[in-house]
Amino acid sequence: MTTYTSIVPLLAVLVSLAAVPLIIWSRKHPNLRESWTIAASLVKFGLVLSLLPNALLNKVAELNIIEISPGINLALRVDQFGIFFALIASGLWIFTSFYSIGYMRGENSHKQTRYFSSFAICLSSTIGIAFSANLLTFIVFYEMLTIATYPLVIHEENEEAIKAGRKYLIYTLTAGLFLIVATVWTYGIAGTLDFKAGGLFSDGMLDLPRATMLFLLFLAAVGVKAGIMPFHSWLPTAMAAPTPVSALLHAVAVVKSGVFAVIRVVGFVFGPAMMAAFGLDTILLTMAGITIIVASLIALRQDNLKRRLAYSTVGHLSYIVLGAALLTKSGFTGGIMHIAFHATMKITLFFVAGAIAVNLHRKNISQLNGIGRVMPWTMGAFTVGAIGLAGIPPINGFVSKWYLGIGSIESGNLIPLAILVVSGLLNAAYFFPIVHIAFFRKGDDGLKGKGEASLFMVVPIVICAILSVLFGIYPDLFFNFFKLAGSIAASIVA
Amino acid sequence: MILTTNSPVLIPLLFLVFGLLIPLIAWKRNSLAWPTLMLVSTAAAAISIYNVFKVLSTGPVHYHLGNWVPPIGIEYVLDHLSVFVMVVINVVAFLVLIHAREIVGKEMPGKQAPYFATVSLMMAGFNGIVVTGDLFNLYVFLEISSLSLYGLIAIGERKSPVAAFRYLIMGTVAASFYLLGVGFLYMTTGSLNMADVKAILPSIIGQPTVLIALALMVLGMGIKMALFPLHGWLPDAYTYAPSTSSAIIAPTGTKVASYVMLRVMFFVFGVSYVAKTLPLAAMITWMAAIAIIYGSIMAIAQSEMKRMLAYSSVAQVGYIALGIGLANPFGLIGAVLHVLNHAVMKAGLFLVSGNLRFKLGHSNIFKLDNTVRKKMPWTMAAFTVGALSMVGLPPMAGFFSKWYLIRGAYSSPSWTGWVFIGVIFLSSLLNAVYFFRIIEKVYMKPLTASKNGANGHDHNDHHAAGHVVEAEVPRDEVSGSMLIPTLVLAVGLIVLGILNAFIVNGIIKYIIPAGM
Amino acid sequence: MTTLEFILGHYAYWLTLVLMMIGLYGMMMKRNLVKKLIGMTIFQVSIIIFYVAGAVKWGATEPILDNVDIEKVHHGMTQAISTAKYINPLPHTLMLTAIVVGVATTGVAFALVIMIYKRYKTLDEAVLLERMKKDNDSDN
Amino acid sequence: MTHKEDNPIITLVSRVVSPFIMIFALYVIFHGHYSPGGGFQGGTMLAAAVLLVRLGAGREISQLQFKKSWGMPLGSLGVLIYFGTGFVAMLLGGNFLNYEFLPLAGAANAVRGWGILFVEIGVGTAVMGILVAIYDDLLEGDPL
Repeated sequence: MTTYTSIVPLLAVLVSLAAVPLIIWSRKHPNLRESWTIAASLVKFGLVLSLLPNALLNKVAELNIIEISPGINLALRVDQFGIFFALIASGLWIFTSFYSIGYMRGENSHKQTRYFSSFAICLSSTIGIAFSANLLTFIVFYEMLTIATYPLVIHEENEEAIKAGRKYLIYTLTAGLFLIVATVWTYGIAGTLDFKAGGLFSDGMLDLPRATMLFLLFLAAVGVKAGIMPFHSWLPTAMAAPTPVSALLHAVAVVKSGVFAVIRVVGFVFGPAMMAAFGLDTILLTMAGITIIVASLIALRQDNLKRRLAYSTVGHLSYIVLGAALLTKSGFTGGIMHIAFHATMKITLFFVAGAIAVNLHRKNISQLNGIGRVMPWTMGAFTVGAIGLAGIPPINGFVSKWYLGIGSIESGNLIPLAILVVSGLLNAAYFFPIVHIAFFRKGDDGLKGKGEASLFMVVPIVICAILSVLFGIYPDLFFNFFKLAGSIAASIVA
Repeated sequence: MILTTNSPVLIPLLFLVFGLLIPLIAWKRNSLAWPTLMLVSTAAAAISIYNVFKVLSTGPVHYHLGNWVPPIGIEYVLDHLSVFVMVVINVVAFLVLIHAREIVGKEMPGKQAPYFATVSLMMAGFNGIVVTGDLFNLYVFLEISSLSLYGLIAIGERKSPVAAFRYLIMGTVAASFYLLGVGFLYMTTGSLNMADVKAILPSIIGQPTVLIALALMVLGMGIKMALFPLHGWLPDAYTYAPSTSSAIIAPTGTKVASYVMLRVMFFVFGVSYVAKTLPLAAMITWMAAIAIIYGSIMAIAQSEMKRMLAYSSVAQVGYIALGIGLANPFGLIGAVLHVLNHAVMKAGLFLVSGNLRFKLGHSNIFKLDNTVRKKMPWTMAAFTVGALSMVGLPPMAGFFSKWYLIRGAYSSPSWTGWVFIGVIFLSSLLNAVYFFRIIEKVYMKPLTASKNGANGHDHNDHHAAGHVVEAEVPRDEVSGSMLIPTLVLAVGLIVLGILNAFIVNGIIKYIIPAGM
Repeated sequence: MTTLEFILGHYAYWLTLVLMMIGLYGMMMKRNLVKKLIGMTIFQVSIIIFYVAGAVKWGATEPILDNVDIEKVHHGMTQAISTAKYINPLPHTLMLTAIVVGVATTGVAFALVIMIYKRYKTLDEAVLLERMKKDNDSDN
Repeated sequence: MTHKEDNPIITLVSRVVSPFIMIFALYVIFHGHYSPGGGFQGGTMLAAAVLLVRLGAGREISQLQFKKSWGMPLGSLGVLIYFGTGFVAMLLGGNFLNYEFLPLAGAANAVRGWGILFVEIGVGTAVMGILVAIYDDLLEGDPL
């Protein structure tokens, strides 16, 4: 592994931040305003992509921005895991931007300027999280993400949204404080905060009670955004937000930052060796397993489409956590790949839910009879996502699940494998009925004369669905996700 | 040359002299008072910045008044701590005073000359306290500043004289305790010079007189800095004072008192005596912990923004006291950095409340709604930045105070450190409650109006309701002279946050006394 | 030194302490604002007396060199001057300042009291609080 | 102040005594730099002289002796004399209040003596002005 200094990571973080003043400045001209968003998203993706070749060669771009506390730098470091996450976030932002424009205009929503600015800040923070070189930098961007997401959650400004916003803040601010305390403690013990594949603690630094307490602190800190039970309950409530926000929250930025953080903590702070030595993997495994099963069961009972998707998200996030908790190479590979693949699938589903809401003003599953005939492309994409989340080939969800299964076998513990199988069935149980009623039941009169939603929305939906299929057939397509994930896993476990 | 050699003495002198000249200059024309004071304040800010560089390049500067050599003569000392506090109070006061012209003209027309003269005297007192190296001289400046403070508070609302009277009683008791402490110290050491006393003390440290002196001085300063449970005077005083008074007293007054406490404890009596021989430092940390929680809870219960900020000050002073009481390097860095950060935050927030009062005629939280944001978008943006900083979110300045304080608490040897971490934790959440309460009100449409939309399932209905609420409200922002200081302070919070390591490495590191 | 000697030897300080307590009592317990002020002044004065009592030196005089000592200064024998002859002037000058501060404080305090009286027509704390509360009610 | 008739004895005595108090006060001030006395004490006595007439002759008539509006400016002036002395020393190269640097002829000790005298005069003026001003301001609050 070689390192080199590059300013590109910083530019990648700042580009959407720089778009914020422009967005606010051109608030009177929606077309201009939206073109800033699009431009920023494209530039950002380009910048991240330009870092990819070097990352694949295991060359790490580094940049110390400023010393932010004596001995600790605000530093960016583009390792393979970082670029992996940044690629997904910035790539899907492009789709989300297009989709948002369609959605917000379709809804004739208020305060779009605030919406798009917060959105841009969110993405800056997410890329910052991806590229953070140490825990303090990570905290800075993590908290920025918390605050930038708040205006999005409360966007509707009705009672439900405000309550959701409060709940969101209580959960995430508390988590942020846990993270600060855990970081101080880590610094006190290890004397460094730099992420290091395989763990930053040396042997003999930790003992059982301290390791357990510290891990629980970290878990409470990152578990909130990762939606691990019992820290998950803000997530379904945050469904009060507009659908693109839900897509962003659930598929791209926020929760993925959470699971990203979990893997950072497991693989880069504690390291598999420490995790195993103090039995921390068991804690994580238990929580992830319970979350997967319970969330799937709750999802079965939801009639509101977005809420069902939300609980599905909670479950699938724990797939990733589970992968990390297995502490094996395949486990990590599967978990990390699932970050990407779940994102493409879930964003498809949320976009579909949004398209239905904007186009037909329907939010409940019981109202969806026959809509497959009205919106064939949309519901076709939904079907692809649903199949993928259930883990059926050739959609990409199968690939990540396959590796999670192998990881489970590698670890010699078959309970996770059983959980995966059961959860796959439950996924099928809560998604397939939707597909069924959409295509095979007769629609009511309200559907007459309705067609697909605007192209701004349909095109991103279809592209996301196609991506899910393509990644399922050939995971290394375009971005070498498979290779990256394998390489990251190898660096952690080695 | 004259300016450079005499720079330690210039700031308090300029303020003092112009405090007396302003009534003469503005005898016939009230409007002359503000420009005169601005002139002095600009000079003071510039000199204080110059002093920082002077101390950083040549080390502490000792200035002998009248060329009398200490310990006989009075000595003014510029060291890292004193220049730091001086820069904080002078620059913040400079910004608040820019803001003051219009609002003072509106709140007390015709009284500008006495008002600004009193402000000048108060600043003279504060600067004198910070720069002097003589214990009794400090008392004199303390009283100069206090007397001006009483006046500045009493000129406010109808109830303000009562608040000022209470403060006067408390403040006089505080100063008297301090004086008594100095008396005991003088009788045992025979000296009033801080450095001299510090040199003499180790030989007589066991005497009960020394203990009494320390206790009395700390008690006096505890009252002055409004450390729980001695904070009783503060909420009323800040609430009923005129907007400018609150905005200038809140960031400077309690900070200077904290400075004195820090100075007396660590630089006169010494770290080992205060923190190891006696349980004094530990006691202060516990009082601070209670102050933090109590202040935050009381702040939530307030409906008036200024009163809320006042209780929040009680909590924030607790942070400073906590850092002092921890008596370890990180705690001290946290405390000193928080002196700066809190000064900037509180000045900014009080300016916001001043702007609200200027335009709306009130700053009652329950009467705020989203028209305020449309009228005054920049003011509310500044408020939001200040609030985020108070809650302690990175990269705002407030986060880093907490960061160092938590590190300080972590490095404290006993289990109590974890209690203090818990206290900081809890108070951050409480801060979030009382600040986001306002942000919610200001940035969202009133809930009652949107209820129709939330309950009715029909989507179009919802939007109809939404549009009715969003009637056009004309922009009614305060003028540039009030807005710019507010925004500078808000932006300052972000800059200070990002540059905190620069500040810590550049100056605060040198403050940490020997033996810590 | 026996306890009795200690107590008797410091009688000035005990009296100061008593005075201080009287002052504190006045400040805390009296309902009338002016009486509170009187208490405050007594408190301040007790500290002044404390300083002055500490500076007492029997058989000494004001610290201005007498002719004998001036001769010594002229001959460069400053070390030979006996300090026992002269009182330490410092506590007195300090207290002069403290007195001035006290006067100023009292002046400000009376100004405040007058303002309060003009606005609320009372100096009795209980009545004052009641009237202030009434103010609050009329505000809302 | 329930009845307002003038009492000739009080008026006369206060008027007669006042100048003598002033003379003595000036003596105290001007002696302050080399014997017990000084600005504070002298200033207080000057103020006492004025206040005696204020009390004896009532506030209207006593304006003839010392106008109400003089108090504050006189106070400011006194302090400015004090600081002016210090500043002059400072401008001429010494530390603040280092009288040796005052632009006066004579030996260093003598110049120091003069410097202290200026300061005492300043202090005396200030104390007198402020004390009278405090009295007048408080009287203004009298509902009479």
